[in-house]
Amino acid sequence: GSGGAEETSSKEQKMKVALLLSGPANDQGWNATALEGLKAAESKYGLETTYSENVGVADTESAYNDYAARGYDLIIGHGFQFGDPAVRVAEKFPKLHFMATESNSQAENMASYVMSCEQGGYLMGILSGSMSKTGKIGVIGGIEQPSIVKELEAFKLGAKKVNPDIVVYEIYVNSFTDVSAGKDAALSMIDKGADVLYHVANQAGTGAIKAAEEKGILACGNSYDQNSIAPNTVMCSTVYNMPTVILTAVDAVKNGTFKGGITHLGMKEKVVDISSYHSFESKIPEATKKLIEETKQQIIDGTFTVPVIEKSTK
Amino acid sequence: MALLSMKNICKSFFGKRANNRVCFDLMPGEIHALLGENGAGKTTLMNILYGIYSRDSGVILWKGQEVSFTSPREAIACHIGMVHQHFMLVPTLTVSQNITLGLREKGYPFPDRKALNATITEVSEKYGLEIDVNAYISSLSVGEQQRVEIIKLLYRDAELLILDEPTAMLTPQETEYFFEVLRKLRADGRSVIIITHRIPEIMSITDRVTVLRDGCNVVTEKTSDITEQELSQYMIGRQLNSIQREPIVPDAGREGLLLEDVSLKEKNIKGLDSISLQIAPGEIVGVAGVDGNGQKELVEVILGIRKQSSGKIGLDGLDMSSMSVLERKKLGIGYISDDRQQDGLVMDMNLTDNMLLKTHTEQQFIKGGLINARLVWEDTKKVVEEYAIKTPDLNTPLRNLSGGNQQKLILAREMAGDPKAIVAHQPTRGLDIGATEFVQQQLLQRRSKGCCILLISADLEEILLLSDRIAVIYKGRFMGIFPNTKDLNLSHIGLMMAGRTSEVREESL
Amino acid sequence: MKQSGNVLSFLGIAILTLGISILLILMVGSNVNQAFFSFLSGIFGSFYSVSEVLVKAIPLILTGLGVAVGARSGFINIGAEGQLYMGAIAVTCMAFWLNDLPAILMIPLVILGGFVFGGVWSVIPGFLKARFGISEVITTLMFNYIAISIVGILVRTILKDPSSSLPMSAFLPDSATLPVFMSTTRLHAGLLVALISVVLVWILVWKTPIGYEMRAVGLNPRASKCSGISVYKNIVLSSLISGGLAGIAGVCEVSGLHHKLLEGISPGYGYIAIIVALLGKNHPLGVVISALGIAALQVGSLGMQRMAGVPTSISSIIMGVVVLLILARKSLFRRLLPDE
Amino acid sequence: MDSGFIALVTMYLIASVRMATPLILAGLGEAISEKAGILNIGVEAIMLSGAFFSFIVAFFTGNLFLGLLAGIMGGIFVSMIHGVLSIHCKANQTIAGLALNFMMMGLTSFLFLIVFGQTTTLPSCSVFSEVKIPLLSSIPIIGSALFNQNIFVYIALISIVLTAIFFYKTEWGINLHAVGEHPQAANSAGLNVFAIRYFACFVNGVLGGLGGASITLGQLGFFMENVTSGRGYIALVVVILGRRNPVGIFAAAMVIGFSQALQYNLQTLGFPIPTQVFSMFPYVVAVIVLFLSIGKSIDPSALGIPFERNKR
Ligand SMILES: Nc1ncnc2c1ncn2[C@@H]1O[C@H](COP(=O)(O)OP(=O)(O)OP(=O)(O)O)[C@@H](O)[C@H]1O
Ligand SMILES: Nc1ncnc2c1ncn2[C@@H]1O[C@H](COP(=O)(O)OP(=O)(O)OP(=O)(O)O)[C@@H](O)[C@H]1O
Ligand SMILES: [Mg+2]
Ligand SMILES: [Mg+2]
Repeated sequence: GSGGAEETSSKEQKMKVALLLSGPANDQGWNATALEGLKAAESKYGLETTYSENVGVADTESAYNDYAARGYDLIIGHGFQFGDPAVRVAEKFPKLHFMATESNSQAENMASYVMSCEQGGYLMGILSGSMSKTGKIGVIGGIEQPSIVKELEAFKLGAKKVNPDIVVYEIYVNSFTDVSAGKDAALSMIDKGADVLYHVANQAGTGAIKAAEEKGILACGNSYDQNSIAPNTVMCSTVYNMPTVILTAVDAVKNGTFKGGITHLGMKEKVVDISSYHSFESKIPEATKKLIEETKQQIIDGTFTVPVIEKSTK
Repeated sequence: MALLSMKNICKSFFGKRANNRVCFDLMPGEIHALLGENGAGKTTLMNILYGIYSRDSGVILWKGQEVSFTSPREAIACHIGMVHQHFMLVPTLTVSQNITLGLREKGYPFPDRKALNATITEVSEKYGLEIDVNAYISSLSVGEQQRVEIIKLLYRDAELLILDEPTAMLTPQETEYFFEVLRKLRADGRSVIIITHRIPEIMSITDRVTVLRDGCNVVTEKTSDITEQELSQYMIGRQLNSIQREPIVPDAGREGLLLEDVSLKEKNIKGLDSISLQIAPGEIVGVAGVDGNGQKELVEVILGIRKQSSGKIGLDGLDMSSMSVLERKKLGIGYISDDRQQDGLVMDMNLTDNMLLKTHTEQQFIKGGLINARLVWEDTKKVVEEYAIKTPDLNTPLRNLSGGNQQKLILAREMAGDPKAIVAHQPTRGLDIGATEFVQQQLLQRRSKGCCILLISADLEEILLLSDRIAVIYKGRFMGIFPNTKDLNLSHIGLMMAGRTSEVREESL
Repeated sequence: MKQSGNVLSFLGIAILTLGISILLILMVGSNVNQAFFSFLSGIFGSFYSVSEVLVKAIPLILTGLGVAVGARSGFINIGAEGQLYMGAIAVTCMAFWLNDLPAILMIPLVILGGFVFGGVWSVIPGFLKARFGISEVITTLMFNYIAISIVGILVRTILKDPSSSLPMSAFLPDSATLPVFMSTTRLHAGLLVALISVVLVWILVWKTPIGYEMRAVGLNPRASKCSGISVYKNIVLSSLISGGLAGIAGVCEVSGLHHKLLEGISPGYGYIAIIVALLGKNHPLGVVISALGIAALQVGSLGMQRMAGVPTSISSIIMGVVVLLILARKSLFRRLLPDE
Repeated sequence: MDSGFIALVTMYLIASVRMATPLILAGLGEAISEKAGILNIGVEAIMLSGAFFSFIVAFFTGNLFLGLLAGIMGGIFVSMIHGVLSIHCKANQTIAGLALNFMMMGLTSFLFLIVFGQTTTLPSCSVFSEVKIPLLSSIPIIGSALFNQNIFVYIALISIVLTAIFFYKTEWGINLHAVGEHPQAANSAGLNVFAIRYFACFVNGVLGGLGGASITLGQLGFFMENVTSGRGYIALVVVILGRRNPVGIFAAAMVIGFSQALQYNLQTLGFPIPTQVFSMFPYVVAVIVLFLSIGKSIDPSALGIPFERNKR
């Protein structure tokens, strides 16, 4: 790398943060929330930020390398596949800080921040399970990988908790972007009688919500408050508070406490949360709302831990 | 006044002059021959007239009006029609669909096929051109396809018919018949431009003749005022040598090419029916017959391109029945196909690469697993000189060579290395008299070197000229095989070609 | 005159492309100067960036070469993407299976394995085309989707790193990784593999009887058949080589870059390969040049995104536009060019 | 038959028709183009363009029909670029199509970004609702699958019939065939090869644009980057599977649609195997169908070959 010399001088000036996204930045989901987080951190701390979207597996390492060479203090890859390349580049730039979300890689100056998405999924499971009249609900996954699987599994557990006999259909559409596939998958569940849907599939999930809206059934959103997509359909959404994740990392860098390793961030850290119920406030039974509130509190207290199941139990 | 006059037409392809200030006049109601060597620019001139090629300069007057067709559509609108050297028919459409292609007949765009067919039949019957209107073009013989082309013009009420080498593929009978049609057309007041290489035909049917050479016109003359010798003099700038077939004693030591009871059945259609034939070394056996009677099947079975259903094929005592094409060729069989563009050449490859089609399997051209490009180049250069192939250079794609020169290259390739047998299918089709003479002499030369030659031709003259024995093929069967003697009864051969045997059998055998 | 006309016409294309790029950059509201500076420095800015162009060119050369070989015999290979993944599977399987082999044996073996896997993935469509006349365009395309699914299945099952829950294989043993030329870059010995392949393919196609046969079959199968060349054999052979080369590209990506198998290692190299091959006129040397050009364009626009915030969709647009302009060159600049 | 079974079949049919519609529309267009000798690999680009422009216009005007029209225009825009390149410039058609795919992929996401910026709120519009056709929709099983659908399904069905008539009953169909089979002969017979090929490209644009619009205005009500996700390529497959025959294309699209529907349903049964096993199902089906229907589907002889006047 040619930029090794610059590394030190930049610290006194603005701190520089770069974000790498695996898909399009305006995907109304996973990537969009990360970008929002970056923007939030920028305005809060007056950072100098930049991002790259659609960074493919093949280009990840060079993207890290390029930002590192240009002296970015913190380089964040948003997704598990950013882990390995980050470790490799981190070795070459020991004074900079690297991070990947949902990964399990780590090094001296490379940290993985894992969001406890399963906590949100569990609550959505409770909500969906109690709102179902048919006793059948469905969940659409993007690609079958741990960060997605754990949320789907938690969703199933949550639903089973309120209704042990509930049938939960699950489909992985093997894409986060194929909206039509998401919709078609959702429709096939609706055809089978599912009356509440949840998704962990980014854009493809948006297709699922549209299907629910069209067929007049209920749905839960994911990533951010998706009520705006279909106000009469989306009861509640799991919200990933990416700004908090990024701010946590930026804080650590600023305070010099940034450490390599794997950090889990969940409801306690306000990284995972659920949205308000919007117009469904009155339609959801009080008991359900109460159960959800209590469970959330237990999770925050640490008195209840949502099991993390990373291998699908179909 | 001239019906058509073309003045100072010039046309170049890639900087090469194909037409150089050519002038051409046509009177109403005349049959006018356009004559010239291969590559003289005849087809180019006619394509310019018909709006297929754009000219570089020159003037065309049609009925006194200056015209400039940018597409055949406009030529057709002026009642000019053209039958191309390579037919312009869509093989996957029916006769009727081809004939009305591009027209806006009654009911367009929903054609009333029945009514159209009736009109077509009417036209075709008027000139005695029989055809099955519902047949697919791909199922027709060449002669029939030509009939379709002519009906197509007549259906469009062409006043001028341009015919590019129409007789090249016809049998004598078909040709005679075809000339009758032309005479009827003339009587009808229509004019015909006919491109041909056969001087006797010109003498018998045309009113006037124009000769082109190297893209320039040499002469235009009344046919009655000119002799055959003068014509060939104008055309190739020298007299033709007459072809002499010396009697040779066949080499009895070798068995030659042997076919024993060979039959071919494909998709339940009998292509060949118990063909037996032995060609001795130094012998030419000519196969006469109307195109499409199993000739193609016969050559392809001998070469191994198709597999016979039963029977044996051997060369000099070796049974090749189950050998591949390559193995047979390596035994020493040369093959001259009737369809040089499809079967014989790779049109988009240059001369050297086309020579390689055969030589790439020969050890002498391979060095250490690689093709010895130098040697191939030298070999090709030698061939080009020896056979006087007209080409700008050895890197020219074959597509840009005239038909005659393409054929010469095939000949050179297939005759290299003293083949033991040669299968020549229509070897002089479309060639000018000079080239035809050349090919025929080459065949005779091979004969004298002890090569067994199977010559298949629709041109009976050619068969009579070259063959030691003549076989007549009809519907995949040999109707008879006779020695080619002076007292041969030609009309009997003609009858056998039409499938009538009983009357002839006993007399001539 | 001829020469200058050609040069001028390419200059014209460059200017047009530049114009369109400026327009696009202005539309997103970025600074044009900065964007171009970052594009160029994305390519030439540092040793590392130049090496990145080469890194990207490796799979493009190999897959492009594969497509070109197929095209020579008339085998339209849309399936380089899938064949690349099959090569990637091969190297991963073999590396774990032959674990203890020294690198000197391992590397040639995995390359061979990648060739075979990629080749098989393409020889099936080749066989179906030669034997039954089934369009290879559709089978190779379908095989892409299937191969990608197979990778997905494998990284979740038998090839999954048991110590991790992520859908990825474990790291390959060191003996199966290609050496890196310079430790500061990612440029690996795959470049040598690619260049050697180029030379071998050039010799094969243009200098040997086999290559000659393949070309003849591609241009006129009927005439080839009549002169004793087996159309069947040549289509099958060229489809094998075609897919094999793409398979080697997969090997290079895994053992040169990622050192493990995971999904998404190819951002569509197999599709871009078709453009590479056709722009390179299916000639090995042409393939190298067009692969370098396209690699530079991509690396440059990645740089542009990172430094000037111009979305990478611009590179996709520009790649398309450049290709379209080159296709239209002879018509656009008819005045400048000599008649052919 | 037991009613549960009928309901199941009906359900599958409805799902299949829904998934087949964009493929049918784009496939018919491509078939017409290929019949005339123009091989357009850029169906994906045509559809993407149709999807994008139909959405943008529907979003800003609130009028779905204007959106539909814009989708058609978008499709025509792309296919005519391809047409000019392959007909006028005599360029390599495969590469032109591929280049268009790359270009439109970039352009649509670029324009989408320009228009809506970086947002987390999804811009969306309404979709064409289902229209029940009186009588026909009450036919058992196929009634609700074919005749209780949105406008795109009807357009697709009508297009099948019209294309079949066009191909097999009109002189135009013959002209189209001649131009793709033997353009020199067609030219010599007085047909305007260029005009007919442009016409074919035009129709390809119209139908492909409709196919794209059917995704945004018929199914989703919004646009996203790469919303077609390779359906254009599948449409190419459908054309070959269906042998460029309108009814064949319908059947092929239904087979793909059906196997798609089936894979989702199999997934919900919850077999413990990676989901990729299911998602590759439609592609495996395509290959198998192709293999079972061996017998050479013959391409038009002049497919992909530019027509040149001064060439012999
Ligand atoms: N489309 C073309 N492209 C390049 N060269 C051509 C083309 N058409 C004709 N030529 C060249 O122009 C010259 C005249 O060709 P033309 O076909 O007119 O000859 P011809 O007199 O009809 O010969 P033949 O008796 O063999 O038919 C030849 O040298 C030929 O190679
Ligand atoms: N068989 C066909 N297939 C496809 N398109 C066709 C076919 N025939 C005609 N067209 C197109 O349909 C359009 C209208 O056809 P029409 O036959 O009226 O042509 P036109 O442009 O009026 O020609 P002209 O007036 O020169 O005869 C034309 O633009 C033509 O390109
Ligand atoms: Mg001629
Ligand atoms: Mg008109």
